[in-house]
Amino acid sequence: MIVKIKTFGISRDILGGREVSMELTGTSVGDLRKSLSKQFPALDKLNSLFIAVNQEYAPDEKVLSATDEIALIPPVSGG
Amino acid sequence: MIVKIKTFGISRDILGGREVSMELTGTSVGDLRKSLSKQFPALDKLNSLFIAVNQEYAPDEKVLSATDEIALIPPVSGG
Amino acid sequence: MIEITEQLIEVQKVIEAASLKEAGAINTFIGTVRNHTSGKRVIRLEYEAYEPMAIAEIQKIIDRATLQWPLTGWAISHRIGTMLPGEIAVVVAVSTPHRKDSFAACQFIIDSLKQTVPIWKKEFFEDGDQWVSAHP
Amino acid sequence: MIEITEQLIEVQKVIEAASLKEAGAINTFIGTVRNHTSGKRVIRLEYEAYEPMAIAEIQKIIDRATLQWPLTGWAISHRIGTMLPGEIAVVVAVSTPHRKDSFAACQFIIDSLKQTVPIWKKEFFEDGDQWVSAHP
Repeated sequence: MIVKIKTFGISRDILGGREVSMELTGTSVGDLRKSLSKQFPALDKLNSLFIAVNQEYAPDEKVLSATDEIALIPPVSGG
Repeated sequence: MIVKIKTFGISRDILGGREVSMELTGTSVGDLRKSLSKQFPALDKLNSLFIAVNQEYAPDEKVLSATDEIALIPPVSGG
Repeated sequence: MIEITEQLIEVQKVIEAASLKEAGAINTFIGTVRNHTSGKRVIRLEYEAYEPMAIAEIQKIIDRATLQWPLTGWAISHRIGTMLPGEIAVVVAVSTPHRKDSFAACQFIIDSLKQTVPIWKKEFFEDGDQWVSAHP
Repeated sequence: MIEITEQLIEVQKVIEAASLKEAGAINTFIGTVRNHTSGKRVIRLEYEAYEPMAIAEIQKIIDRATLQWPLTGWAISHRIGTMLPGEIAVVVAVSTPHRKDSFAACQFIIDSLKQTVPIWKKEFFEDGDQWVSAHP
């Protein structure tokens, strides 16, 4: 499955674009994490990395579909 | 000694004036309390009554002089 | 800035008086006149202050706050005279480098102000009036 | 009111959006851009937000606050885009019947906002830049 990933903050610098398409092995958020980690090892150096699906923080177990809005949430620093 | 006493809040209603002169038996804030209590028993019904001397809260031991600025401080309710 | 005034309090002015470019955090407390007390409708209030002593007592509170928190600025404005429900009676603003301190210092100042500063309010109802907190 | 804006935040407007005649107490937190971080001078900042999710997360925080405190009003405005030191990045205002609740609720909201709301800031120094909190 190919998913589109929105990027923000430092994750945009690491992935190199506002929206990046990735071929996913597996179907869960956890699988996406593994693919990201392999392709962009700099992500592992962040304080944290959450994945949002349809604008909600998603657990690793969550199963993805091709139409989901997926976004990387590196450590937030608002306020 | 005759002292002038400024009144505020409910103490003004009880003493009946913005500034009241009183003949004082004794010289301390504690003596003033006793005189006030005798002459204006309604003061004893208040939640609290502090006496300020020269714009500072004064303990009962404080000795008064005729030129001191004396004020009654019934329970405050600012804010 | 310490201000006791019969005029409407301008919140923005108080906040600006407490602000500093280096601050980072500004906490502001606004106390307004409630329109009821113990179920009775409040028509209006009268506030009075023993002004020079009130200013001196507020200054003491600020001095104590300054010992406990790294205040970069502060301002307190208290209104006196006749007030209507909804109107602003008091504004406290403090600035500090970090937000936690701004909350703690502002709360300390308003809590202390209500305990020690010689200001009194009288509530007027449809059927009478009372000096607040005077009696048990 | 929840607002994410590229414009200067008008504090007065946020306070008014949170106010209610019945309130009694209004607490406001203002976060400004500090002019230095770890001893380095900050020239400017860039804030960005994942806007729809940021608004949804702020709404969740408000919902949680509403369960804990009797909020009579609230308003949150967060600025994004380019900001200079001294400028206001965020304003949170809440009103409650009693003052203690106004402090607790406002602090809860700003603390939570900093933990969960997808907004990021990048600091620019004379000799470089960094995404705040990204790395250990």
